[in-house]
Amino acid sequence: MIDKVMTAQQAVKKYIHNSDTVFIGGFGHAIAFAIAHEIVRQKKHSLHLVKTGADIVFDLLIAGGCASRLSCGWYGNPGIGMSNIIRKAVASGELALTESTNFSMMLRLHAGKLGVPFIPSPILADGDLAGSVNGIKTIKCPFTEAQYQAHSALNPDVAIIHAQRSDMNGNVQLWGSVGDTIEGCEASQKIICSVEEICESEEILLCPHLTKLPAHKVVAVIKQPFGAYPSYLHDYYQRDERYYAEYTSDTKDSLKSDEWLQTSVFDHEDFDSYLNSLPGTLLDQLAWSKS
Amino acid sequence: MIDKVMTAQQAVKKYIHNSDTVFIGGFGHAIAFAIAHEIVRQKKHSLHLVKTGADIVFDLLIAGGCASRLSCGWYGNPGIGMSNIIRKAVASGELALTESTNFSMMLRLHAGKLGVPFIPSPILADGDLAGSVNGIKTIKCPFTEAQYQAHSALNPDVAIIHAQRSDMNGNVQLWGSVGDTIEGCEASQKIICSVEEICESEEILLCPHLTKLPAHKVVAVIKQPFGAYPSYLHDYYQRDERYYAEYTSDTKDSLKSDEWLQTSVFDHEDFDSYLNSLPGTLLDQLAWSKS
Amino acid sequence: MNTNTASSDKNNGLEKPLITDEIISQARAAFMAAREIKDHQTLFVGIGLPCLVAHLSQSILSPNCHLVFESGLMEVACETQPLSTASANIAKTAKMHGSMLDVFSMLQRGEIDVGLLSAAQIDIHGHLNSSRLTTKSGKTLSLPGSGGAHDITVLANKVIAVMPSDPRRFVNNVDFITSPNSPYGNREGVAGVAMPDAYFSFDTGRPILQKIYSDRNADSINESLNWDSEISDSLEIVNPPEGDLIERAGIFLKNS
Amino acid sequence: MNTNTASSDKNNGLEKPLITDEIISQARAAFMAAREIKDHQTLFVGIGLPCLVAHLSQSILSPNCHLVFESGLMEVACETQPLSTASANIAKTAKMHGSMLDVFSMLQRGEIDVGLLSAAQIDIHGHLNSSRLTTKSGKTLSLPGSGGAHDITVLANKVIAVMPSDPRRFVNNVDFITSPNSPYGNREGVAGVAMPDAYFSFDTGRPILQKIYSDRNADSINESLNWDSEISDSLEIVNPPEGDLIERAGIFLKNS
Repeated sequence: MIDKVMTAQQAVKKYIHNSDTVFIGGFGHAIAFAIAHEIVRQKKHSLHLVKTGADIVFDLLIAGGCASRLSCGWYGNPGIGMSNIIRKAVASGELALTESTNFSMMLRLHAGKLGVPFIPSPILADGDLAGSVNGIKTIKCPFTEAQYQAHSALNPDVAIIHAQRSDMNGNVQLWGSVGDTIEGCEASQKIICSVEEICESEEILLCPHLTKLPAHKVVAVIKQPFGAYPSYLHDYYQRDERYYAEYTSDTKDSLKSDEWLQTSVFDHEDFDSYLNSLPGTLLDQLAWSKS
Repeated sequence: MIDKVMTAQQAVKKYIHNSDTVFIGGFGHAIAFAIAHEIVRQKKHSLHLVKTGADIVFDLLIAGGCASRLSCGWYGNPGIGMSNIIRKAVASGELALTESTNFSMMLRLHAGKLGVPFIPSPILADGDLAGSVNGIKTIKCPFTEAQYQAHSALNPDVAIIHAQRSDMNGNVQLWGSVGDTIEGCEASQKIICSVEEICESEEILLCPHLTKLPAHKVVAVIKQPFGAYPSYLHDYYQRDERYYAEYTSDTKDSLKSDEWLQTSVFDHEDFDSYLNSLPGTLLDQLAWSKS
Repeated sequence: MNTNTASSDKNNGLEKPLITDEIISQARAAFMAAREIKDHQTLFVGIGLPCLVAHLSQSILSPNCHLVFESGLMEVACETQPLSTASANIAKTAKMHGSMLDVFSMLQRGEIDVGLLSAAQIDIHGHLNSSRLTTKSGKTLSLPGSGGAHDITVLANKVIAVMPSDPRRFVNNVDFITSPNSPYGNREGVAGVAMPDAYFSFDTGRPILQKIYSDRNADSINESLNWDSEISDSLEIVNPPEGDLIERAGIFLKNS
Repeated sequence: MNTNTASSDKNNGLEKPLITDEIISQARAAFMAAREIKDHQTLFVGIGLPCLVAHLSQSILSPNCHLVFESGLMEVACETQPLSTASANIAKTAKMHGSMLDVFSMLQRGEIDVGLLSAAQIDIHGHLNSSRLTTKSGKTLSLPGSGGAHDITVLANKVIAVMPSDPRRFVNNVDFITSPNSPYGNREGVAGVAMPDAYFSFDTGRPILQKIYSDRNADSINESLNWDSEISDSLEIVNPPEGDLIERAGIFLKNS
């Protein structure tokens, strides 16, 4: 069995190339922050980021100058507000944004997962998004003659995700709220995964229903406790609510954003160093509670 | 919370109607034998059975005169041989059989699950099945102009399945090999489910990742230990290999089939009575072993 | 500031919230929407005010309704306000952790009875805008975008919008049609919009002031908004929520 | 009957099987097919002889190959013969319990390097039949049908068929084309067929006797079958499996 365990530094260097189309795993939950930090640290650029709902990990990548395109159904700080960084990058022309809907993005990734060229759906036939979205064409159902929109397949070059655990071969176990994560990974050519724990394959065999990614596409397994911080990981740690609440003001202008990038990414050689820079008991306070 | 617990007799009487299209859950594993027995016992007729690979539970229903149509990708006794009963029912004209492929049936159920009219795929473009399968039409991809086959949605009236457990509201937990079961249930208008155990909703909340069916479509929950016998149920009991091995000779002609139906179904008022008629220690011997 | 210290022993253990005007306003809008839900219905719940609608439905008015969130969480008990559709507080009370594809598929199959949405604007055609606003000076203000709103509007059997009491949100034509009131097949589309004073239905395809709280005046509500609406001949007078219901809303909004 | 009591301490604890001609024959066909697999490849495995191919690949020749079964079982250790694609013996050794849709999607995405199939007939075009046979008297004998065979043939990057040594199975035209050798896109289709004596490739679109066991004669094999095939100019001579490998096959086939 192949040992795919490596550091985030090695994985990003080896498997993420400038101009790649990248799917970012995690939806509200289990967001791949640690790997995203490393992408910023290595100053990857010209990435095309794809997602249903894009949360603040996208701001991080865009503030870091890593992306030239974003295709998504939503972007912002969930429940809190707009993304200043994305708004500004679009206004300045640095970022080409294609706004769609969450379900259309999901269908396009799902078509990618299924290996079919498109999936028909009645959405995006009308309204002001209909004309501006990429990858949609009107077709007729061959059975009923009714009109549908063909949502074309998206197959990202690489998916980055964070999960609870994996064996060294990349049998990745993820649970809790999954959102679009599994579809995005299955649609992608290869998967880079960080996990809280690397376990023996024997442990995987005790609960194979928790294994969610086909190991043959997982190219790198990274051991990174708290790799989804500041988002949460089911059964492991809670979200850092303060981080999200303060985030909008932390990034309200370029000066603040640059400072935020410096202190959270560039000042650190890796994610562990960043975690160590957090206030002493913070991570302990985030311990998962069942209730 | 609604209590959907009832007997198989009540569920079949109330929710399965003659001429319904019925999806039978279980693929090699967790086959809904108990509910199928009840359908035979109540002499439902003219059902259209749909499935990817149809195993011997289909023979039971067809020997019982319940089905007038079968659409599937395969039929027989897995690893052992042909279905004498289906072969004869087709030859006599009692059963209209549409042979397809497992993946086409899967795609048609999946289109039903997604709520889309069809899914395009390159399969069934060529070969002798291509002309004879229902629900397939050639289309052009609007993006590449390449030809695909549109596999039209199947939405059965009702799905019958067996699972490990559920709460009384129909939050059904199923694990082990799932095959086409989830897709078939999601595509169906309603779901009748038998389970080994009915548990408290609090127990469901401890492992919501095991819940596989949306409760709002589950119309009946039946407590039926060994409800998948003679097939197996992961973590509960092994397959009765002897039953499968002897099955082909047990049904080699109409006389034998009738006798088999009589002693396994009609002689019993319910599935428990049938289970009680099995050799004394058989069910104990089938206890699940981890290795 | 109107404060209300109504108490109830039903909320043992939870600290009693200070009841602000904002809480009352949200509770009134949510209650007006929740009255449109029938028991046993399956609801697709957006973030924000729709969550309070879901909470009031589930805990008081329609105890057997099924709640679905776009993250894939199903059979959720919505006891505290979630900040996102995947928040831990609702993940912990969900009886099924499905995927985003699963829940949007339910929607597309026609199994969602009611989609609960908010928006930046709603217009007299029932179109919703959550993409961008044009200011009086002609500047464009970007918003987070559709998310699932477009999809819910097109695919739910019926949509109920719930909005704060802000005249700028009720317009004749939205600045951008994120979620067109063009329902799929014979689905109903945007059936109505609840706000803190009243409920407008779109039964005729245009907004009609259909229900109003007993402490409000129909003409003044209708005129206060920025759109062309009519008052129904059969206007229904609704008693506003109070006591336990307001307190419940306060606890819900506070413990988020 | 040829019996062989070769022993090996690698199979501690498992009862040593009686090695029959049938076991040797299956082992020879499977070994010939397994030699076509490269390490690290992902294999979609049919029931019957393909399982023995997978077992020999995984346990000896290509230890890092990934095994996928149509039931949705992935990353399987195929240690004993499964009777169905969902059997408990492989469910227990699978590191992932996915769904049928998941694995056929992998196939359709082009991630299955090799599909391993058996069939009732194969013809000189590489078409496979698992649907029905026409007897000499013109009667039709129904077989269980495609299952996933059609899909695997069209969608796998490459298909290797593995068949018993029965001349009636090697024909110029199959009685029914269940699985047409019409691969999707630029996939390879049916690359070859392994049987207990030899391996025929379809590199030119027609069967060419490419590899033969050292204890067999090319001309007589070629003539013994019921189809028009040729003998390669660069015929490869392969040493037949023996000892541990045969015993392993015997244990695999017995402990099912």
